[in-house]
Amino acid sequence: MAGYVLQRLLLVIPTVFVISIITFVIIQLPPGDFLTSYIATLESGGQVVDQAQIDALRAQYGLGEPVYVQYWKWVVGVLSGDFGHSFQWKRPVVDLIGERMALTIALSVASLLLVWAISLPIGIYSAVRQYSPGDYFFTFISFVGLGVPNFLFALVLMWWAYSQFGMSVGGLFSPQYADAPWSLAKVLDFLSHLWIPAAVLAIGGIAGLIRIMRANLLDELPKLYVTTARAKGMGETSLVLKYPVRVALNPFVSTIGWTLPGLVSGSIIVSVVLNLPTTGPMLLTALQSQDMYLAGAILLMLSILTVIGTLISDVLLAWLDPRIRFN
Amino acid sequence: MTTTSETGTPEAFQPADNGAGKAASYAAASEWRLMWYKFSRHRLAVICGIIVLLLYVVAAFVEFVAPYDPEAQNPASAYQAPTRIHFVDADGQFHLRPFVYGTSSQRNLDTFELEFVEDTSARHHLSLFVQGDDYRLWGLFPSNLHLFGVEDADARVYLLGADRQGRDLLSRIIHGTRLSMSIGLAGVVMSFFIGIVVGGVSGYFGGTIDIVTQRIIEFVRSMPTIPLWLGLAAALPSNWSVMQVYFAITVILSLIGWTGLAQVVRGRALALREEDFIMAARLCGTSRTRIIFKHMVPSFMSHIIAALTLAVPEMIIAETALSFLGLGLRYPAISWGVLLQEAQNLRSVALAPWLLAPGAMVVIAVLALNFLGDGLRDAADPYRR
Amino acid sequence: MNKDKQPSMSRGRMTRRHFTALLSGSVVGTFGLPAFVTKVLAQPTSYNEAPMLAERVSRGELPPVAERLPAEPLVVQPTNEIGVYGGRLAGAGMAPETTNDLQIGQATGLFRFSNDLREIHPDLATGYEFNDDFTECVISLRQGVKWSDGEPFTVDDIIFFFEDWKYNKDLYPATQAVWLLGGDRFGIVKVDDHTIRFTFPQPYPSFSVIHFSGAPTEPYRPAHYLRQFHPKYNPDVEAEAAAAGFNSWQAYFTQMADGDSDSPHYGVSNSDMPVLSPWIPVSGDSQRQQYERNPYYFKVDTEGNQLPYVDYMTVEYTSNAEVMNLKAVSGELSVAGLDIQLLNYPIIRRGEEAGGYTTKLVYSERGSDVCIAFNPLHPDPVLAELYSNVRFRQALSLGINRTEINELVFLGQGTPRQATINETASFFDPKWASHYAEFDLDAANALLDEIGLDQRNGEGVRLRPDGQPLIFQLEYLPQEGPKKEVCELVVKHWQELGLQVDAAARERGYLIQRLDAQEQHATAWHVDRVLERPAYAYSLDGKLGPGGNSIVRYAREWQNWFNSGGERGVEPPQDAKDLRDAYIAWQKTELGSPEYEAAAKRVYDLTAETLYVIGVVGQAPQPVIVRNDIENVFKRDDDARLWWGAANWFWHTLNPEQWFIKS
Amino acid sequence: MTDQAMPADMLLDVRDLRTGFALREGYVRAVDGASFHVRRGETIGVVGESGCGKSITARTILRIAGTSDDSLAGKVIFRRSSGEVTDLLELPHSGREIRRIRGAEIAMIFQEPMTAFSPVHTIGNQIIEAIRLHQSISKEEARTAAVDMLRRVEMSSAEKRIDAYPHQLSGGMRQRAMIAMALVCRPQLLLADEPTTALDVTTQAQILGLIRQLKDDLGMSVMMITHDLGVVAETAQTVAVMYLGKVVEMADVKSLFRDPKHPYTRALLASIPKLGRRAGEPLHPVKGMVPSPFNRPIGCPFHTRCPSAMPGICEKSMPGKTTVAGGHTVSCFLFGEGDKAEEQSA
Repeated sequence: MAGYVLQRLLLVIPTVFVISIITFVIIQLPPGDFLTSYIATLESGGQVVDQAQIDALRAQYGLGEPVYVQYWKWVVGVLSGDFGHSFQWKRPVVDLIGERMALTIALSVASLLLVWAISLPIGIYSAVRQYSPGDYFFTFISFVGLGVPNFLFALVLMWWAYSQFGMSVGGLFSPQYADAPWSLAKVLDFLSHLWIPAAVLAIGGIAGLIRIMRANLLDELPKLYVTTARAKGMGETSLVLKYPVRVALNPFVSTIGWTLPGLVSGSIIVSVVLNLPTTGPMLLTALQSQDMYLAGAILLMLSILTVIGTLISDVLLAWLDPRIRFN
Repeated sequence: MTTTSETGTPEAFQPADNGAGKAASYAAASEWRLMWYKFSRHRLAVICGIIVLLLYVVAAFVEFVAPYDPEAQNPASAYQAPTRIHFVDADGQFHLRPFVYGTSSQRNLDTFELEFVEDTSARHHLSLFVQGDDYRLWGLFPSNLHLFGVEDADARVYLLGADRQGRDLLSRIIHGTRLSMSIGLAGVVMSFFIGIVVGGVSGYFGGTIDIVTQRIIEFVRSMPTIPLWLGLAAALPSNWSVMQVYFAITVILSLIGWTGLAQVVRGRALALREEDFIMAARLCGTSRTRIIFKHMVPSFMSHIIAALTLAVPEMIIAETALSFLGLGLRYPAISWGVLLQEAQNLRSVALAPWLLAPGAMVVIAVLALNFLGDGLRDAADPYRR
Repeated sequence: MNKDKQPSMSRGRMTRRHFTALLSGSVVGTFGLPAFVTKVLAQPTSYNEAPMLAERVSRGELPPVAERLPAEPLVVQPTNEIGVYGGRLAGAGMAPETTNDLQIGQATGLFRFSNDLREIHPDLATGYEFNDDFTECVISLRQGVKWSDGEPFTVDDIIFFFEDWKYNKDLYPATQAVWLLGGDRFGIVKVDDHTIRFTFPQPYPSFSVIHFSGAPTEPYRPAHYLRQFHPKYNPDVEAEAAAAGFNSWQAYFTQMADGDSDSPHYGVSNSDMPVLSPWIPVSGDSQRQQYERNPYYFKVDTEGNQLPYVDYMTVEYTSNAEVMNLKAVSGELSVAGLDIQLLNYPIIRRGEEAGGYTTKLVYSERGSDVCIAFNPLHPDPVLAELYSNVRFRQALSLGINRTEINELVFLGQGTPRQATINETASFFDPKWASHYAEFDLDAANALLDEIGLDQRNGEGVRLRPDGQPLIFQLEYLPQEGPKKEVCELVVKHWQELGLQVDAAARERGYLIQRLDAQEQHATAWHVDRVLERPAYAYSLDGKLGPGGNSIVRYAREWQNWFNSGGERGVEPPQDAKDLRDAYIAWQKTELGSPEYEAAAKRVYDLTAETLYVIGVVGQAPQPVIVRNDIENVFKRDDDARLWWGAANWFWHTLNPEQWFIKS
Repeated sequence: MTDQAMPADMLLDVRDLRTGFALREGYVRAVDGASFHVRRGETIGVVGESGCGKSITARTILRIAGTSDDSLAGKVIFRRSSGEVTDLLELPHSGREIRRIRGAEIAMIFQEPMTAFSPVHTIGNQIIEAIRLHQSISKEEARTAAVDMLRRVEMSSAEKRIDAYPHQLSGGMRQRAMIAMALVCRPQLLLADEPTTALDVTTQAQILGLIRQLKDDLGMSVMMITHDLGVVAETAQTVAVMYLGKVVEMADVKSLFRDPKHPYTRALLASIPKLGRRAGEPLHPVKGMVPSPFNRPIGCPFHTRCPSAMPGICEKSMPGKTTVAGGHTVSCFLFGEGDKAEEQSA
């Protein structure tokens, strides 16, 4: 087991390295750089920026150098903990990400828990009672959940919450709590705001996971070990939960690796619509304005999350499944 | 046979071969007939298959099916609510043929909204095959015949209401069907090709090749998609038309999207290569390519077909998301994603909720395709009924 | 201090070139009546301060209010009533680098324009004086004004701004046009701590420092603070910049000077830099910017209460406009105007009661909320010739159904008009607005037939003289107003004329690239800064000037030709040269003089004749939401329709320092 | 309950058991009137080709066949250890009552011990669970009992192996563990569903020996389901031959092998390759294929393959059970139309 984990850990390093290169290349893909879009902003506002000025700025920001030099500087900085300055926000990248990270994780975890709490029991129900009215109902609902574009759902939900309950819109706090220190009231306020984004983020995931769980379990239910357990005299519920669900969880677990970063990056659109203080909208604007150090840092972080997520799910899988563990 | 005969499920009685009668035709049927046989018993899937077929028929004849030109604007009917279909007129008289009243609009000087009043003096009956806006079917055949509408050119019927320019939403949704139901297919096909080849090779050969492929898949999967879209979209030649760009993006999507299928295929192939008939083929000295394409691919065809129908709705959803990011289709193209993007604002949600109707179309298409896919998978899976 | 040297508008030394209330229309000619002299309010004898400051004074953290204020603080007449201290203003913006309602309120200026933009008032400066031939301008500063850290505000801060920043070759290899006159820098002489003299190589009555006053361009920076980041004063700055993680001292300096886009007080890049504005940026993150009252703010109300009334401000950044609008409608924002969309007016109006706010419609102040310019230098010579043909442009202007666009996009509330000066200008002539602005398909078709586009292909598309179908794109930036909505309709109208034209939304950087490469067909943007005063000071480089500006910079190569004296670029046609000459002539006249009016009329006659920029609908109203507990924003029972005037670069006209929150 | 009179030495009496599955393709009669009985301490061999319904019969006894209650007919009368006699078919299939019987009084082992164990739990976990389902003892006690049982099935280093996962054991070991799990509650009846089919010949013999020995030690009855007549000969005292869901012949093992009556039984016996068979001498497989379960023949189910089929008789109706000798019954028109006294109700 330890050897296995170690082996997987060692693989992380080259993976992250390659990802960092690709990340940097992706950011550099669009023509131009931050200054191009920055100057475009100035010019569309009516300021005239001379080419000489642009060249000078480019040199000042170190944007004129070849990509590999920029990459090298960036990597060296990152390794020493310096993620650089955001051009757009004019602040250190570490601070920017830091102030949004906690809420991003809170939101991701909340929606992840919501997804699991809802999709697991429904998936099990749907499989055990295959082709029952309940199964059809949940299948229908989950396909609807898959089909509704979540950005639209977010806007409708926001409008509904405002027009029906007069809820303050967008964000994760009411204005009066936004800067208040943490208190019980603030926590409650936070929770009252959390449900909309969590629900919107969860809905697509729930649908998907119900389908996965149902299919996995349907594969397991006819297996002989289920019959064995039944022949031992086990009750149906505890039997299903102990054996086939447990085995069906394995492929489920392997999705964790992509669920974690998926919730962070997949929530970009929803976060933009709902004005959530997460890294998603920041990444989007950073990419659009080619704020490369910020975008690079967030992307790198996402990639590392993915790699870690995959690692976690591999380890979990090994822990859950002795067949993997002992081979 | 013996392996499955003990599982306590109906498979125990699946015949390998048998005598005469109906069962004989059942057993002797070709794989495709067999699939169709099983599929036709899945009633929901059949209904959904018909819906999908209908969607494609509509997509083929949008100009005829849509009552109006999807771009015909009308300042007097901006944000007009769906027209009420009447059977009973203002005098309380019943008419067998449904009809609508003309509407006139006036601007509310306080809120600047248009307010609509029904003019009950004249009835306009709905009829089939009416003459209306000119169009060219498939850009070739000029016509002005529309499936339905009102005869009187002055009265307009907005079954799903009108949008911000007073355009008929129903006509726009119908026109959107063509793009939404078709444009993603190329990308899907491509990602399938990659997925099958890579997954098949990985699963068939196993060993080092498999490990390397697995790492690659893991790596591709860990690429964040939205930045990739943004980056690649910005890097596309800028003189490309909206459609070209979108097509390119779907191809890019497919370059990321093949991993899921590859893993399914790999798993199947890994299992299959241990199976007797593959062993037998190998022992007979059949070439590897032939084994993969002649023996292994058909045996996971079911998954492929099902995954295909399931991937199309994914493309539809991806298209709406791309439209939101400004990377998908854009004006003047009409797709459900474009229509939803237009509805993505407070005015639509608060004042003209009927503009969210394209969302319902997405849901219907996704549902129909998914159930169809489920049905096909069940039908094509020799181990499941 | 050399008090005798100081120019002033009083004490009988008044000349017509003194700082005067140059009312652009009605009061033209009544020189010698300085607006602020008539408006000078009795100086209060004692001063009050906000409780939160009094507390700090009592703790010994601050000097008493009288010591913090100048000897003669600026007295502000509250819009409606004397306010009470305290509270917090809540606002929202899209991002730190874009303007928002509250941040505009933060702007300061040497001078300040009246709310109707007709008068000029003293602010940080107490007066200015030109010499007789307008080659010199002396500006005198208010004495005793202090930066928010308590340091005095002096002429050094202006000199630092110019000499060490804007005129510094390392920071600005190419000086911004606004700080140049005909390519030459201003001469700057420090007369004393509170008097500065600018000299010009040629007459400059429309001197940018005066006429941009109150604009986001504030010609001063806290020298005492910023010197530590400048190599002239701190030889170690290069090393310090590197240590702070910057690539160069220039980047470091720009960051510390709070941005290089001339719009200060974001507080985003450096909230430590002292300011002169009513509120100090105290803390900010990527979600919101916080402000706190400036204890050294130099204005008081008529009763001697130091302003501002409101203690704190918060600007929250929202990721999209819908959230911003919904926030406003739900009553979360104290004031909201800039990002509120007219199309949402029905929702806004309906939500007033529930949201506890009142809506006021103000002018967008745009001469045309969407305007269109064709590229006369298109690489395709056939198209270039077509786009250069004024009759083509006239035909296309006639082909636009402006009434329909007004109904569908502006809820019938805008004015269908050509792109020209705002109708409030003293010299306004209605014919400029109606010139080829009617919808006349027959006339448009006739004109197109006339200029050789009379052949059509099987699909009814007109053929160019070389037999190709006439295909082009109308390119726009889907930002700042209903560009998408208007362009989609305009191309439909043009399609009726037999032109195969599409509307194409472009990404900002890409569109600018195309404009720089002079590759665009036709672009759409808006015409702003067309109120009289900004037009006078600015519009040679504005959207209606020869060659255009911003997204409607239709002929960059002409501008290169003009700017290089004919060395680079493409020689413009005679009408463009005439237009430029007309602008230059206008800017050399003195505001309000008879020559001024004639020159201005010449400019706009030419603008209409050349029709380089086609207007669609202008002067559309802009909803402004004011929460019912915010007082003194608009004058009661007053139908003035001006808000911040962001469209004119005339900010801070509503004196937010005297807004207060009713308990 | 109802009339369940049963001789005292009778443990299980299956009377005219019928069950089936409703599939989309039609109704499958998996078991179509099977009757046999199991005496105490006896091993009954149930023989038949794949798909003849022998496995389903066993599972229906335990009510874990997954068929619907509607399809059930007949009786499965079982004498519980308390002496009470119960018709198992009348118990709710997931009720408490039948669950008390499963594992504790009737246990079952399967052909493939690999898939019959959950791959993600240790065998100890699964055996201990079996104990604790029926006996309220602590985990430690249960573990001791499990180790004991593993020793009894001759599992070497049982204390260690108890924490092994199924995939860590060899096939024989797994089947031993399976048997241990089945017998750990000392059931009266063991349903062994082809317990040795998946094993190599040596292991097969060991396992059969083990079952035989444990049967004697524990005094239980065994229902040995197999398609292998050799296994039957080795272990059973009584044999029931099934064809298409029916018991076509039942007899004690000696008379069956010596004097098989039913043509199907004869065909089966003839198909066994005999030691000393001369090279080139053909094997005699049963002719034809098992008919489709959707389309079973009318009349005697075997008539389509029967060498002695009598036209006009066999395809017309179903032969009844005829007693040809003491304890030897056969259902074939060659031997009569059936005992009139038989309680046949179909």
